[in-house]
Amino acid sequence: MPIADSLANVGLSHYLVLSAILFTFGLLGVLLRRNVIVILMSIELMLNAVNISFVAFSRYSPNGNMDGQAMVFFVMTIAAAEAAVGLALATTIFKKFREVNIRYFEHLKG
Amino acid sequence: MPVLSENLLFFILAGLTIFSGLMVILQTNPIFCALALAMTMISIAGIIASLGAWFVAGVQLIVYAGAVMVLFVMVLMLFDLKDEVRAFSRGLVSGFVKIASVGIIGGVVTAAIWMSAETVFPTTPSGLQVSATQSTKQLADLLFKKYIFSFEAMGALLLIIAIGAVALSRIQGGTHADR
Amino acid sequence: MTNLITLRDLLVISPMIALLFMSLIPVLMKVFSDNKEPKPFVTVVYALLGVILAVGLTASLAGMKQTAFSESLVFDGMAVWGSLIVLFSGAFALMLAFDHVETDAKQFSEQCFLMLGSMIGMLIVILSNDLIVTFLGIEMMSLCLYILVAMSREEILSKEASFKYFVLGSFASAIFLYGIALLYGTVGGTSLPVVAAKTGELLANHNQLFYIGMAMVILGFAFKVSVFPFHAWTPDVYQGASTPITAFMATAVKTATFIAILRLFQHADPSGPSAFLAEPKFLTVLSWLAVLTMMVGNAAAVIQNNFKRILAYSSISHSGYLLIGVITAGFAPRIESSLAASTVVLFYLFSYSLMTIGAFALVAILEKQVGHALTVDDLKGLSTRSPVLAGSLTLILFSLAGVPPTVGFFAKFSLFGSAIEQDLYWLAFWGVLSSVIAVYYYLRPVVAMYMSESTERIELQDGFLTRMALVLTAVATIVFGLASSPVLRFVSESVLNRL
Amino acid sequence: MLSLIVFLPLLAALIVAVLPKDSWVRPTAFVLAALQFLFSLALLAQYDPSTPALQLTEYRPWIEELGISYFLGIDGISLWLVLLTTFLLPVVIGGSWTAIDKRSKLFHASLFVLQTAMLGSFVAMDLVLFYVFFELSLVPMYFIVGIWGGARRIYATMKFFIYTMLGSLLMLLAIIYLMFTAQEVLPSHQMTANILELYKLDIPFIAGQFLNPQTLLFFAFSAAFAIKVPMFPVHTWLPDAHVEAPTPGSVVLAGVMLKMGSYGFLRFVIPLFPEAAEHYAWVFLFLGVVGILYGALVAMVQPDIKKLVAYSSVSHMGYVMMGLFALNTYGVTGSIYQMLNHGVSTGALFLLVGMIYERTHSREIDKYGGLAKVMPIYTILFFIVTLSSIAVPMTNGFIGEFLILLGSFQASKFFGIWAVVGVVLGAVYMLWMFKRVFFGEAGELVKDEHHPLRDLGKREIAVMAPLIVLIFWMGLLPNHFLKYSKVSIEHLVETKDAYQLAALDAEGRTVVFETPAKPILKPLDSVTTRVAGVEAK
Amino acid sequence: MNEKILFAVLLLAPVVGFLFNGFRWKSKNYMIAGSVATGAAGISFLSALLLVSKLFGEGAPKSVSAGFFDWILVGGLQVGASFVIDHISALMVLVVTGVGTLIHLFSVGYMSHDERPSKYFAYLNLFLFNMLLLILGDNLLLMFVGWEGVGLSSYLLIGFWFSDKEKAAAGMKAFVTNRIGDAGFLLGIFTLFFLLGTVNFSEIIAKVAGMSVETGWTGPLTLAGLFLFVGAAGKSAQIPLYVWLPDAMAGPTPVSALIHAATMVTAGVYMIVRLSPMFVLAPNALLIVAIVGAATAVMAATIGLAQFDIKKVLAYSTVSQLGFMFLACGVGAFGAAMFHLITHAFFKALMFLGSGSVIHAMHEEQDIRKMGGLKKYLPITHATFFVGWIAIIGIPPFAGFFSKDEILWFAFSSPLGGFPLWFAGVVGAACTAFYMTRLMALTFWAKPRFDEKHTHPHEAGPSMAIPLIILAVLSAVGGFMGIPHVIGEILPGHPGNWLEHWLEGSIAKPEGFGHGSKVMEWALMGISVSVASLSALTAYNFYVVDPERPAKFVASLPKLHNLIYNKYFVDEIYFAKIINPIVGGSRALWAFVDVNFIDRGTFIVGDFVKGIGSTARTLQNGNLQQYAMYIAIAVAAIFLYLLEAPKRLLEIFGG
Repeated sequence: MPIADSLANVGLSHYLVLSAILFTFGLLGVLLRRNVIVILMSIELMLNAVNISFVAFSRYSPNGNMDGQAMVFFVMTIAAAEAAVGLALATTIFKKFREVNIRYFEHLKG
Repeated sequence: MPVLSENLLFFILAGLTIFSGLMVILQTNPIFCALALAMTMISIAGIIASLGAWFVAGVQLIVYAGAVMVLFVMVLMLFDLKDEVRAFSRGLVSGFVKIASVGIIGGVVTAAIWMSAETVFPTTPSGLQVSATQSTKQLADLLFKKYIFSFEAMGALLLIIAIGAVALSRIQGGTHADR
Repeated sequence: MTNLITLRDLLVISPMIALLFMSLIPVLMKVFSDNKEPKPFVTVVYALLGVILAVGLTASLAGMKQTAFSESLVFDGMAVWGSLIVLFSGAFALMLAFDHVETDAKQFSEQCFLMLGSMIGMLIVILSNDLIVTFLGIEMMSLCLYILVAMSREEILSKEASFKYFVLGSFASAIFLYGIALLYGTVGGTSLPVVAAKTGELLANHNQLFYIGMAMVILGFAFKVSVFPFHAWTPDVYQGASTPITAFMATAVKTATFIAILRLFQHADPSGPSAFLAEPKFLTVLSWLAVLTMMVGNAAAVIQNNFKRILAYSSISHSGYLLIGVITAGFAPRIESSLAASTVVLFYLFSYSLMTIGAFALVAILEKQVGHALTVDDLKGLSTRSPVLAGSLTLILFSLAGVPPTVGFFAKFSLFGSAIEQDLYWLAFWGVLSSVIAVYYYLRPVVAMYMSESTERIELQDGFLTRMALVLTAVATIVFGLASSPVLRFVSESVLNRL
Repeated sequence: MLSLIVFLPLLAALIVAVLPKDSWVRPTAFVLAALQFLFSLALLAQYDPSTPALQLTEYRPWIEELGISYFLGIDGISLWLVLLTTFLLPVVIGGSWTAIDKRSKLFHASLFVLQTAMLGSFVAMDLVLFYVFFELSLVPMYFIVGIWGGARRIYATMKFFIYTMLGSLLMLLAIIYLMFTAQEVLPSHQMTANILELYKLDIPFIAGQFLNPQTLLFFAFSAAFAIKVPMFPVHTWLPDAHVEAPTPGSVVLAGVMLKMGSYGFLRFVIPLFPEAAEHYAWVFLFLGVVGILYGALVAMVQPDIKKLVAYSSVSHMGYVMMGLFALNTYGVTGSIYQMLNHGVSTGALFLLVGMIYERTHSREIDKYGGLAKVMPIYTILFFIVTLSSIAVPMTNGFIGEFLILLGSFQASKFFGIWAVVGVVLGAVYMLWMFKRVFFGEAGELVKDEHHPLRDLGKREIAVMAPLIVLIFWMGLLPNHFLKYSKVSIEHLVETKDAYQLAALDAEGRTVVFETPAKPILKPLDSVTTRVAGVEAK
Repeated sequence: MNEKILFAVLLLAPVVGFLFNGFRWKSKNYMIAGSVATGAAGISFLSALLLVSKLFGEGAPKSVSAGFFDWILVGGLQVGASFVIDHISALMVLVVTGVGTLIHLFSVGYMSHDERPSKYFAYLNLFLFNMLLLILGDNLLLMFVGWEGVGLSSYLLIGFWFSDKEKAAAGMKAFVTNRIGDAGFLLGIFTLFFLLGTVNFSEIIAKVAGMSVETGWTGPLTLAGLFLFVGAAGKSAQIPLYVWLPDAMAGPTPVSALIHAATMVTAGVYMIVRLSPMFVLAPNALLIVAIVGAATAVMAATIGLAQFDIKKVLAYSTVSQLGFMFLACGVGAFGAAMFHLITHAFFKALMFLGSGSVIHAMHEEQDIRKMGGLKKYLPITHATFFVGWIAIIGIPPFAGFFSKDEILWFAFSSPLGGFPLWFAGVVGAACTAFYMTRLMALTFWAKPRFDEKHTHPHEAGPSMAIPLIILAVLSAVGGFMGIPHVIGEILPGHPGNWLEHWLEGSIAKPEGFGHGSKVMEWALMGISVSVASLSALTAYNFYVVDPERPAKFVASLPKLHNLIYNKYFVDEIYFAKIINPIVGGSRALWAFVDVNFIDRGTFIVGDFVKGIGSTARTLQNGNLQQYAMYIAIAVAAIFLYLLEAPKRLLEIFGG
C-alpha cells in the first residue's frame, strides 16, 4: 500500500498497527522498567492496546457485530481488578521491603 | 472533506497515544509515568470514540482515567517516590536481546497486519453505522443476554477480588498474630 | 436472541454457585462476629462441604451434555472429569492447608474463600466454550492465586513469589488477550466452535494474523501450565508459596488449563482430520516445546536439592508429557483418535494430580517452621522413624517415575500409546528418554529415606488430615494402577460424551 | 495354580511385614519360602512335557481399555526358570541368616516381593503384564542393594536402576507399537498384548536396511534385554551392583534376575522377530563372544573376589547369548541349561564369597592365601562350585557350555572357535583366584591368630548342600531336566519363522481368547493399515 | 559274569574308593586308606581282566560293551553313558588298571608319613575312575569327560602339597595348558559331529570308511584331525604345550609315575589310535603330528641332557618318548605307537617309582648332583632301575628296543615317513641313551656326593619293592608281545607279532604301509642300537670314568649349555610374550574399556544432563524481567518461524 494511500484511507489496519505499537510499548515497559508500579502501568498499557484492537475489529467486522465492545467491557473490568490486586500486592511488598525496585526481589532463584 | 478530517483526527489521536505511551515507559519519574498513562488512556478513549463506540469510550474514561489512575497515583503518593536514578534494567546484552525480541514481535505483528490489510481487511467500516444510543442499547443487549454468564462471573470476580484485596492489605497484623 | 436464563443453565453452573455460597459463609461469619476469625475447623468444614456439594452436583449432572448461557459454557463429560479432578485436588489442598503452619493463621477463612473462588475460576475455565469466558475464568483463578500465594505466614519469599507470579501472569494474560483479539478479528467471534470451524480455512489461506493470534493464545495457556520457556516462574513461585497452595496450583491449575487447551484443539468437523493439520508448523513448534519442557524440567530437577523445587521442576516435565497428549489430541487425523488422546490426557491429569498432592503432603508434614526449605537431605532416615510416611512417599515417587504397577505407569503407557498410535514416534522417544532422567531425581529422596542415616532429626508435624491425604493418595496410586480399567472406561465414556 | 505360585510370595511378604518380633522373621521367612518351593514342585507333576503348548494358563481381561490382559502360562522354556526362582529363595534366606542384621523385616519382605516379580515375569504371557513384572522386579532389588549393600551402594543401585530402566522403556514403546499393529492386522481387530496373538503377526523385514519396523522393534526389545543380561558393552552396572549388593542380593541378581533378560530374548525377541533375529544374529554372536572373552580377561585381573565373580557372570551370560543366537536346538538348549547352571553355580559362588566375607570383612584376593589349610570344608565346597563354573564335565556347567559351543560352532565357525577360547580363559581366572586364595602361604587375613577363622558351620553346609547336589545331578543326569524343555525348544527352533503356541488351561483344554474389546487408544471403526505389508501369518 | 555288572564294577570300584577315602579325608591312617584304594584299583584290574578275557578265543566278539543310561539327548546329539572294550581299549585298560594297582601299592609305603594320606588315595582313585572313563567311553564326548577328569585329578595331585606356592602354581599350569588342548579337542568333536552326525567311535569309523583321502589342508577331516591333535598335544605334552609336564613333577612321585608317565599323558596317543581310520584319511594332519612328534622327541631329549633334578630328567624323557609315539602315529604306525605306549608305561613307571624310592631314601632330595653311589644302599632299586635303563635306551631284548625300533623303522619306511623323521628319531634315541646313562651314573654309580654320615639311605618296605620288581619284569619281557617279523623269523618257534595280530582290524593303516626291505630294516636296527650304545658309553665315560670331563665340555660350549640347561627359555618366552601381555592387557582393558570408556561415557551423559540442568539453573536467576525476556524471546522466535519471516523479508528486499 503506497504511503499516500495509507495516509488518505485510514482503515482497520491503521487501528491495528496503533494497537500493536502500544502493545509493544507495554512489553518493553515490563521488560525494561525497574519500578514495580511502572511495570503495572505497562501491563495496563498492553491491556488498553488490546482494547483498541477489539473495538476496531468490532467496528470493521463485515456483519457489524458488537461482541468486541462487550469484550472491551470485560477486559476493562479485569484490568481494574488486576490493578487493584497488583497495587495491593505492591503496597504489601513496599511495606515489607521499603522498596519498589524489582532488583530487590531476587531471593527465589536457582 | 469529512474523510480527511476523520483521517486527521485519527492521526492526531494516534500520535498523541503513541507519544504518551512512549512517555510511560521512558519517563524516569513514576508520577510523570502515571500522568503519561492517563494521557494515553484519554487518547485511547478518543480513538475508541472515533470508532463509534461511544459507550465504551465513556467507560474507558471513567474506569481507567478515573478509577484506575487514581489508584495508581494514590499508591505512588503513598510510596512517596522520587525521580529514579536507575529506572531501567541493567545489562547491555540482555537489554539488547529484550529490545530486539520485542522489536521482532512488534515488527512481525505490524507486518502481518499490513500485509493482511491488502487482502483481508476492509478499509471502510461496515455499513451499519448506528447512533450512540443505539449502539449502547445493543451493547446492553449483548451483555445481559449473550454474555450474561460472563457478566455475572465478572460480578463474582469483583466480589472475590474485593475481599481478597482487603485481606491482602491486612496481612500485616493479620497473619502475624499467633494462634 | 431469546437468551433467557433457564433452569438448565443454572444447573450447569450449580457447582460454582455452591462453591461461592459455601465459601462466603466463613467470611460472613467473620464479618458478623466483629472481625473475629472463626475456628479453622469450622471454616475448613464449610469449605469442604462446599467442595463436596460441588462434587455431588457435578457427579449428579454427569451424563448430561448441553451448552448453557448462549453457548458460552458447555457441559460435557470432559467437564465432569475436569471438575472432579479440580475439586478433589482442591479438597486435598484444603486438608493440607488446615494443618499447615504457613496457612494456619487469623485469615484462614479468607484463604479458604479465595481457594474456593479460585476453584470457581477453574470450573469456568473447564466449562468455557468461549475464549473470552476462558479468559475470565483464568483471571479469576489466577487473581485468587496471586493473593493466596502472598497470604502465607512466611514474610519475604511468599511476597516475592506472589509478585513474580502476578507480573508474569498478567504479562502472559495480556499476550493471551491480544491473541483473543486477533482471533476475534480474523474469525469473527470468540466462541470455540466457531474458531474451530474456521481454523482450517484460515490456516489454508495462511492468514497471518490468525497465526499470530492462535500462537498467542496457545502461548498464554503454555504459561499457565509452565511449558518451557514460559516455565521460569514455576520453581520460584512453588517454592515461595505455602505448600498447600503449591499443591493446589500444581494440580488444579494444570488440570483446568489443559482442559481449556484440549477444547481449543477440538475438531470442528467430526468426520475430517484436525484442522491444525493444515499447518504442520504448529505441530513442529508444539513438539519442540514438549520435548524441551520434558528435558529441561527433568534436567533441572536433577541438580536441585530443595525438595519443593524438585517437585516444581517435576511438574514442569509432566507438563511436557501432557503436552504430548495434547499434541496427539490436537493433530489427530480423525476425531476418534483425538478423543482417545483427550481421554489419555485426562487420565494422566488424574494420576498426576494424585501423585503431586501426595508428594506435597509429605513436604507439608516435614516443614518444621515457617519458610523452612525442605531439602532432600532432610528426608534422611525417615524410613526408620515413620515407615508409613516413607513408604507412602516412596510409592508416590515410583509412580511419578512411572514404575509399574502404579497409576503413573499406566498413565505414561497410555500417553505414549496415543502418541505412537498417531506415529509421533519421536515425541514418544523423547518422552521415554526424559523419563529415564527423571528416575534419577525421583529416586534420590528414596535413597535419603531408606539408605542413609542422619544424625539430625527433623521434627514431623502432626496433622491428621495431611497424613490422611498422603496415605490416601499413596494407596490410590497403587489401587488405581491395578484397577486402571474402570477409571479409564469412565474417562473414556465421559470424553466420548461430548457435543 | 500359577497365580498362586506368583502371588504367594506377596502374601508371605505381608506376613513377614506384620510379624511382631524381629527374631521370628527369619524362621518364618525360611519356612514360607521352603513351602513355596515345595508347592511349586507340583508344577512338575502337572506339566505335560509332550506338548509345546502353553500350559496351566490363566486368562482374564485386566485393563481392556488398553488391551492388557492378565494372562499366565508356562511352557518348557519357563518351567525351570520358575523352579530355579522358587528354589533359590529358601537357599538365599538360609544363606543370609546372619549376614543381614538390620531391618530384617523389610529385607525379607523385599525378597518376597522380588520373588513375585521374578516369577511373574517368567509366567506372564501378556507383554504388558510381563513388562509390569519386569520393571517391578527393579524396585525390591533397588532397596536390597541400596539398604543392605556396601560402601558405594547408592552409586551401584542407582546405576542398576537407571541402566535397566533405560533399556526397558525403549521396549515399552516397541510393545505399544506391536499392540497397535496387532489391532490393525489381526482378524480379531483387538488391541492386544497377548503374546500368543502377537506371535501371529508377520512384521515386514527388509534385510540390509535399518529403518524398517521389524529391525527397529527387534533392537528396541533387544536393548532392554541386553542390558538386563547384561551384554558387553552395557554390562558395567553388573559388577558394581554385585560388589555392593549384600550376599542374598547378589545371589538373586545373578541367579535369577539376569535370566529375565535372556528369557526375554527367547520368549519375545526371537519368535516375534525371527527374520531380524536371524539377520542380526551375528551382532549378538559377536557381542556374546566379546562378552565371554572380555568378561574372562577382566575377571582375571580383579583384585576383589566378588567383582571377579561378577565379571565371570558377564562371561557366562555371554555364552547364554551365543547359544540363543545360534538359533539351533543345541545352542538354545544349552542356553536354557546354562541359565539354570549359572543360577546354581554363580549363586553358590556368591554365597560362598558371602560366607568368607562375613568372617573377615574383606574380599581382597591379595589378603587371602592358604585358606585351604584353615577352612578345608569351605575349600572343598568352593572347589566344587569352581569346577561347575569352569564347566568341568560331570558338573552342570559342562552340559550347558558344551551344547552352547556346539550350537554356536554350527551357527558360525569363527565365533564358535573364539568362544572355545573363552573356555580356557574361564579356567584361568577361576583357578588363578582359587590358587591365590586357597593355596600358598597363609595370607594376612588367614593367619590372624586372634581371630582364627571358623570353618563352615552346619547351617552353612546345609545351605550349600542342595546346590552341590544340583551341580552333580544336573551334570550327570541332564535329561531329568532337559526332557521337560525338549519339545518346547524344538518347536521354537523349528518353527520360529511362523511361531505359534497353543494355550491349554489347567484341565488341558485349549483356551480361546474372546475378549469384549473396549480399546480406547484406537477406536475400532477407524482401523487402517499402519504399515504397508504387515499381515497376519 | 554279566558284562554290565563287570563294567559297573570296573568303573565304580575306584569311585567307591574315592568316596570312602574322600569322606574320611581327615584320617591319617594310611594303611586303611591305602588298602581300600589299592583294593579298589585291584578290583578294577580283575574285572578288566575278566572283561578282556571275553575277547579271546574262537568266535569271540570284537568288543564287549555296556550302556547304562542316556546322558545328553539333544537334537542329533545322542550320547549315552555307554562303555566298550575292544582290542585297543583292552590293552589300555589293562595297562592302566595294572600299572595303576602297582602304583597304588607303591604309594602305601611312599605316603606313609604324609599328613593326608586319605586325601591322596581319594584323588588317586578319582584319577583312575576318570582314566577309565577316558579309555572305555564308547564316544568322543565320554572320552572328553574322562579327558577333563584326568586333567582335574592331575591338577589336584600336582597341587597336593598346596601350601607351597610353586606346587599350587604347577597344578594350575597343568590344568590351564591342558585346557588349551581340551579346547582343541572340543573343536575337533564339533567338526566331526557336524561332518558325520555322531560322536560314537564305532559309528565314526563306519562313516569315514566310505570317505576318500583328503589332500588339502582345509578339508573337514584334516581340520578335525588337527583340532584333535591340539587336544592330544595338550594332554600328551607335545610342542608347544609340553611345558606343564616338567612342572607337574611337583606332585608326589607315584603320581608322576602313574599320571605323568604311564597313563594320562598317553591319552593323546590313545585317542589318535582310536580314531586312526579317520586320521589316515587326513595325511596332512598326520604330517603335522609326525613333525611335532619328532621335534618334541628331539627337543625334550636335548633338554634332558642338562637337567639335574632326577624327576625333571625323567619328565623330559617322558615328553621325548611321547614324541616318539606321536612320530609313530604321524607316519601311520598306530600299532607301533600303541606298542611303545605299553612298553613305555612299564619302564617309565618303573623308573619313576625307582626315583621315588631314591627320593624317599634321600629324604626328599631330588638333585642328582647330591646323590651318587646309591647302588650299595639301594640294591633293589638299583637293579630294577637298571632294567628300566636298558629298556629305555633300547638294548635288545628289553622292551624299549622292540617298540622304539619299530617306530624308527616305520618312520623310515612308511609312505608317510622318510629319512628326516627317522634321523630325528635316531638323534632322540641317542640323546635318550646319553641322559639316561648320565642319570644312572650320577645317581647310582659315581661316588657319593652327599653326607654319608647324616644321610642313611635304605630301601623302603615291600609295598614299594614289589611294584618295582613286577614292573622290572614287565620292562624286561614286555617287548616280546610285538616281536618284529624280521626278528621273529630267525627266532626259534618263529613267534609272530602278537600285538600286530591283536590290533589287526582295529586300527587303520595308510595305503602302502608295511612294505620295506628286510635288509634295510636290519641295517637301521643295527644303526640305532649302536648309536644308542655309543651314546650310553660316552655318557658312562663322562660321568663315571672321568667326572671332570662334563664340566670341561660344558665350558667349551657355554651358550649351548646355557640354552639347554634353561630349557630353551620356553617358559620365559611364554611368560614374556603370551601370559604377561594377556594379564597386562586385561588390566589395561579393564581400566580403559570399563572404567574409562563405558563408565566415563555414562558419566559424560550424566554430566551433560546436569549441564543442561545447571544452565537452566543459571538462567533461573530470580529476576522476573529476565523471565519475561525468555517469554518474549520465545514468542519472537515462534513468530519468526510460523510466519517464515526471514524468507518473506528476503522476498521483499531480495527481489
